[in-house]
Amino acid sequence: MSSRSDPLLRVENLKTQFFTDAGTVRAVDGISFEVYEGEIVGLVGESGAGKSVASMSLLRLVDSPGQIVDGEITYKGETIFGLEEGPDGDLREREDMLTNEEVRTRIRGNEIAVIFQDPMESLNPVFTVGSQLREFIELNRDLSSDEARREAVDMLREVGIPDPAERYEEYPHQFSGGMRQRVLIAMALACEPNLIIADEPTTALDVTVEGQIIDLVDDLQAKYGTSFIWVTHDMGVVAEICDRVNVMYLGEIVEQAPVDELFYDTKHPYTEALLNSMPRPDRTVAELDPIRGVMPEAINPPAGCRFHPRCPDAREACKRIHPENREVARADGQPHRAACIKHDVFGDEYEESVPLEGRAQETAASATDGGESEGSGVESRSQSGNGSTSKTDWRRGGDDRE
Amino acid sequence: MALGEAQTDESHGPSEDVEAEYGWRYTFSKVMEDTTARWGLYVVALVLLVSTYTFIDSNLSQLTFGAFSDFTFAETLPIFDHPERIPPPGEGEENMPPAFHADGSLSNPLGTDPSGRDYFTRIVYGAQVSVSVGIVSTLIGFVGGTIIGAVSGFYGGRVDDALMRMVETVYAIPPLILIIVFTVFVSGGSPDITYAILGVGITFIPVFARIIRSEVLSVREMDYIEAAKASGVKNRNIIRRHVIPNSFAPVLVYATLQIGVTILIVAGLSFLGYGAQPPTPDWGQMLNTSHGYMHSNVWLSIWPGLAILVTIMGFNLFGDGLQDALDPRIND
Amino acid sequence: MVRKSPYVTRRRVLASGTAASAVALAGCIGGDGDDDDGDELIDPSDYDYEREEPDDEEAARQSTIEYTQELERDEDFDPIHSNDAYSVQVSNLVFDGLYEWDDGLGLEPKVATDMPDVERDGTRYLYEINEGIEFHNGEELTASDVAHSFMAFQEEDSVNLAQYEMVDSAEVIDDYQVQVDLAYPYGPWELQTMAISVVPESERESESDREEFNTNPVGSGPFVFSDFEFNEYVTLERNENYWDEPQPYLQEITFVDNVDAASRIGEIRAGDTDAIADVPNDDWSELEDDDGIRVHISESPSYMHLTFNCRDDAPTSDPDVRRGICHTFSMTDFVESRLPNVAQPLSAPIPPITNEQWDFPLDDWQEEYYPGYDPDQAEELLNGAVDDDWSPTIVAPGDHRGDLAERIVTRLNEIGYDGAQAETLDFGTLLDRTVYNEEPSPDDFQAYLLGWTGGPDPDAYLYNLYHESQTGINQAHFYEGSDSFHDDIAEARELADQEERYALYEGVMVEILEELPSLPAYSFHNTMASRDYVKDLHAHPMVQQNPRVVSEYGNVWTDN
Amino acid sequence: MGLLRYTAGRVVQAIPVLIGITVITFILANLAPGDPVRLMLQGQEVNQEVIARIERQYGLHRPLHERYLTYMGNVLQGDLGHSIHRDRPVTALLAQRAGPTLMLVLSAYAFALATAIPLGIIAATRRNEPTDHVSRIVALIGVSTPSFWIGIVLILIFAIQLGWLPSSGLVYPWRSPDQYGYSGYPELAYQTIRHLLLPMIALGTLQMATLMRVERTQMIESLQGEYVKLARAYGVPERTILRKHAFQVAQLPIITIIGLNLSTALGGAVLTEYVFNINGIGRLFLEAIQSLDYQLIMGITIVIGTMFVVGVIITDISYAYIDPRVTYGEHD
Repeated sequence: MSSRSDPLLRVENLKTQFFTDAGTVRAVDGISFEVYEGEIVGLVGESGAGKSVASMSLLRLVDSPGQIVDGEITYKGETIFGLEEGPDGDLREREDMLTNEEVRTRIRGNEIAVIFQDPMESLNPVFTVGSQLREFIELNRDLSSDEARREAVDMLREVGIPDPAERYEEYPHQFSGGMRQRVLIAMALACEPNLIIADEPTTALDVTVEGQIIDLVDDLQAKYGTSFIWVTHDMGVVAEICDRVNVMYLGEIVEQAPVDELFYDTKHPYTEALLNSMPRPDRTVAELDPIRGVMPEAINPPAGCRFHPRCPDAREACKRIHPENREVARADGQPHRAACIKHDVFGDEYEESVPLEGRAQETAASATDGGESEGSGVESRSQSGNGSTSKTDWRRGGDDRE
Repeated sequence: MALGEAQTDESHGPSEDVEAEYGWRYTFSKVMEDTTARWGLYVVALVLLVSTYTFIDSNLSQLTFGAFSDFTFAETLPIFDHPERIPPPGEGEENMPPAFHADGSLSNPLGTDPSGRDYFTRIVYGAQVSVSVGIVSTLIGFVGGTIIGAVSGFYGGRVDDALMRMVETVYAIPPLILIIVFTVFVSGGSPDITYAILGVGITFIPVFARIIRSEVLSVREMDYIEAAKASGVKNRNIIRRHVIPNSFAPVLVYATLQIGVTILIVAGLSFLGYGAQPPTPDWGQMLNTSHGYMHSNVWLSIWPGLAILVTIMGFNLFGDGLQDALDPRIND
Repeated sequence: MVRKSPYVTRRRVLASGTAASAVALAGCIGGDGDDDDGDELIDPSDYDYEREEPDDEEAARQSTIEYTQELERDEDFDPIHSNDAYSVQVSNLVFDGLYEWDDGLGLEPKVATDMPDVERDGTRYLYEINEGIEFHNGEELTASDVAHSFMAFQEEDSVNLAQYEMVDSAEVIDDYQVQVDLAYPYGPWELQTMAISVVPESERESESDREEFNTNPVGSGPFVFSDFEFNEYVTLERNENYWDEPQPYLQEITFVDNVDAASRIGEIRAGDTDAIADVPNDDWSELEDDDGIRVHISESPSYMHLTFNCRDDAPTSDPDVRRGICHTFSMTDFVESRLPNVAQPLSAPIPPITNEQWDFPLDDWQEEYYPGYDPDQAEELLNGAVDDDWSPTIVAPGDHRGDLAERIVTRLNEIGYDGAQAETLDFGTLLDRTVYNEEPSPDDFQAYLLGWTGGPDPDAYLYNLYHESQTGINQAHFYEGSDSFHDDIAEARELADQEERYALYEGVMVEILEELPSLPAYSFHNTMASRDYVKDLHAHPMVQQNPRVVSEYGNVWTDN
Repeated sequence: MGLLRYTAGRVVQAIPVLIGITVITFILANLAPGDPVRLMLQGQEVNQEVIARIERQYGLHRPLHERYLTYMGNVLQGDLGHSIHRDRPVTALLAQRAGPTLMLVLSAYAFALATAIPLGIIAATRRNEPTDHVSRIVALIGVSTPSFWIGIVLILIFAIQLGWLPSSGLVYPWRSPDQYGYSGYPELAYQTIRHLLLPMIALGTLQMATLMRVERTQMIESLQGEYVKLARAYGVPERTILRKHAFQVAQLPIITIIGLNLSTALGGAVLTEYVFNINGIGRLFLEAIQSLDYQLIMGITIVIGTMFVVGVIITDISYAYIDPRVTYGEHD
């Protein structure tokens, strides 16, 4: 990894809210993270956790009635978003904040590009694939139409599309899903950005294609050195591709760690639950342990720790204390942060309060370990230990089963 | 699970009913939340109320008490005159302007028509024709379309092809033209509102058939239908018990909007003289009559048009609201 | 009142005149005081304009006008075959008549030099014609053209044949004399029938000639057929070599049509056209008050009637029932309240303008026979004569006649006959249901309201509408009448002597008023409106004579 | 080539519909009451011989299906029969009346598109702002008002009260100015527009309102599309997104609607031509109905049905031309 000195992107206390008739939805509620040059940062969580809104906030592309209400986004020293206190105490946009026009021309596409989740819908059905690619290249790289076209064809070849010159003239519906995703990747790379936000880019694809795409991104990332923010709900993908991971729950980042730490030394019960709930070839359906309940609506989050109603480790104190993300460990000089009061840095309230009714047994019952996992896309999978004290090598897999 | 449910299913399961009921109530409350839809509902309710009142007044009360010379409800309410009776010689005044006009009088708030009849009464009674036309002919289209659409969508193949070709054919002739031809020829050259209702209803069968069919096509693929088929339930029963009820909601919305369209078309029909016949108070027919007084008494042309506008707007607002409530994708 | 449907089937002028809304003249029966809220009948003679002569004749000769007719033309301009008033309005300017109407319903010689010599007890007429008349093709109009014009109806099996079937032969005596022999004396001959348009024989020799002639007619009249677009417009240009005086001022006249009265009124008010025909009652005062517009009106020989189904199976075969119905409502009140500007009530089966040539005691008849508004009398007459649940249907076209039917029905309802109903029908359907109905049942109709436009001879009304031979052709009352009723009508038709005819007609008409196979309703006036710069325009009683742009009595020009 | 084959395919598909139209009209027309021969001979004394001759001439004595086949044979040779009432070939009458109707319908569409698309886009981009509300209300009134009443009100205001525009008739630009007595082509053009304005608005309002509603919905949907998000994320200016990315996709349903709405437009033309006294096919139809001129009625119905089918084919083809997905038969 590159030096830790200057992150490419720094997000601090970002809050994005949606103002609806039913009330304010705190889709992103004060998240902070950094992206350094050349790394792939994962943003993980169930759907509805606010991952996509968070990533779109980075480009200031939040649709009405959504609005970024607080926080600071700094990219290469430029303020994409930032507020300051005005003379009468109101928050107002900072003067050095980029204008809409500047964000559009200077950031979107040419500095930060996006790969969306749904390759079927992301391309405009009525224009040829080539013309869409060329339009974005022209716009973001200041090339002439001819040059942009050449570049587009090259890029199509680069992402592994056969006969790129011919396919350049074809329409999206003539491409398969995987091919379209390649086009989207070509689009992102062709604009030569320093950061690519990949918003669940493989979710809509079938598993074999998913593997190919991940390999492709891996290769290309190595080649171009572009940084990535990889938004996903799939821990398997995270394990495979990410350098560092942010786990989001209900608008907050609950755990933040280098990828190995996250899997080997899971610090937050939610992360653990996520890992447990993943189907794996080495486990039977009966052993699969879905996270209990559903994620509450962000419009009315539970008091205290937002995860406590679903948390197997929850205690009385969890209902009261809303923990922020604190550093709970350090690995290779990188912080491992988690927002759970069972860690010592949060004091001893957790230890002193009683477990919530019916949780203890369940916790014990769910303490199963996974076996060795195999296969390409799902090679690196994890299991959970039981409770906070269990630390299992996720690569070795469980040893106490069968 | 689906299989088991379908096998035991003679009357569809209780859970389904509860859900449907919940659905209706939920839909209704959603409609009431939407200001414009609520106003639409008020207008529809008012028009329905007025039509019911006038219907009772002009039909039932006559049955009971005899017409004209005897009791009618209208006479108990001093604001109403008789909608059809022309004042006898020496009484009443023809072509009176509305009350706000200098020559107007409060006893005839909207003035009088060329025969000296109270225009307000006629406008109010006109609701009855429009509404019954709208509802009855939509019902004909709805029922006919449901049968054809369900059969067509459920059986598919040749039956579907043949029915849909027929539907397309009827579709190809503009409704107004088809209805006029139908009305005039079937009535033997003396068209009246009954034929118009029938004509409109039949003409709209294809429209409904189309919608029902596409709903059925999507419902048909559902598991419980497959299951019912597999367990040997008769096709007719499947259509009746499963396909139709499950295709119902979108068609209901459509029907509400269709009532507006129907009123519009029948107004055009009456305006041309092929719908309601004088002296029946019908808005379209009144516009026909008032057309000859465009220069001498503009008001006669204004009121019926406004009445039609408000009524149809009511149905449209309500229908839109219903649609939004059932499919909130576009308009939240 | 406005028509129910947009188009009244075009009016047949000759064979089956039906007169819808626009027809002719002056002199009126005043209101009888049923109500006094100011509905007063207007007197068309109040609208007779003085002659207007241009100061600058040269300028006047530059005039052109557009005239908007009230119904579509059939576009048959051959007078032999033309059968609709609106084509005839055009062809009347293209052709000269052997005789033509004066400003009323009197005939004056035109192509003929004088009134004919009558021989052989009114079955031989000798006509002498003017010399030097030229058709628009340059050929001279001679006696053989006149003979041809008389005979063509039979030779070509014209739809107008019925009018001329009594013509036995027409022989050329010399270039300027014709002798016409009739098979029998024919009463209306001198009053009406001999007013034929003279057509050039040379232009109408073959079937294809005549087809061409029908839409590109060649006459000798003051105007030459110039431009024509089917169902759109006809333009006539002044005949610069017209043989007779006065020479027209108008250089060009274009006929268009607009069947929608409201829109026609809109056009004249906006100045989109120069003159229109047929002003609806309620727009009359509006136009009269408009400074830029002049209204024109003339009494006309139109005759609206309420006719009963007198077949034995119909309750209306009972004269008491018929009279009872007639007493339920007030015809005068209807005319005064709904049509005071454009019609007058009638008291006999001929319109007053026809009576000008005859002088029947119409006022006395009104007094003596005409059933006025008397609900008590009506109830008395109907009570017992019909069942309580009697439900007669009165059918009518959807215009003012439909309104009248509605009104009669309301009155019947009021005296307890709830089942009575009015039905308004399209013209074609109405005729099918009534006149052409060979076996009309009481359910089809018990009374119908129709109209007829005749001329100066009562025969036009009495024979066509009341004689039994016309059942299924022009009428459907199936009234049997007294022993001599039908014979008298037929006899009067074949008499040349007006006094003898008068006696017969008097009996017939009194019987009609006493027995009421039909109730004379009202007579429509002919109305027009023009922009005020259109000068010297006068409405004529005969609808097909309008607009009379050049005659002894008027010569239209524009002052602008 | 794909598009050509597609076109051919659409035309072939239309054939059963066209045949269906002739069958329907033929059957309806032969329900005609009364005797066409007697109607034709209105008021003339004729004997049975003449009637028989005319029946033979028009083939009225033969059984229905034979007559239909003969009729179809003639139709295929471009002979739509003879108007009994007007004594002219039906084709000649239609040819003469088609011009004004086409002019009216096309101009109404032009008006509708020219207003509906910008308004729809504005409403979509200013969603839930006052502009949006106003244009939605306008659209709602537009779909709730009878076109003939709009015509009447326009005449009352602009022709009668203000006297700005003529209340009836059209001026045909294909005629020479001399025929109208105009000074030259500029005046002809001016008068053409002046006459066309009110009927165009009367007929076009409903189209405008429907199109606007569709345009708004489609634009909203299109603007929520992933491809718009993508374009935004790549810094495409909002204006380009609106005009190009979102607009192009949103137009596809509009094209379909235009085709299908042709049916309402042609029906509306009947009313508009009546109100504005325009000598088009619509009025010809009313006249034909009035006189029960059944060959003419059949001819008109077939021609209007064909117009609609052709219109739909044209829009389908334009759709295929604009939407690449259709040409290759992968339309989902």
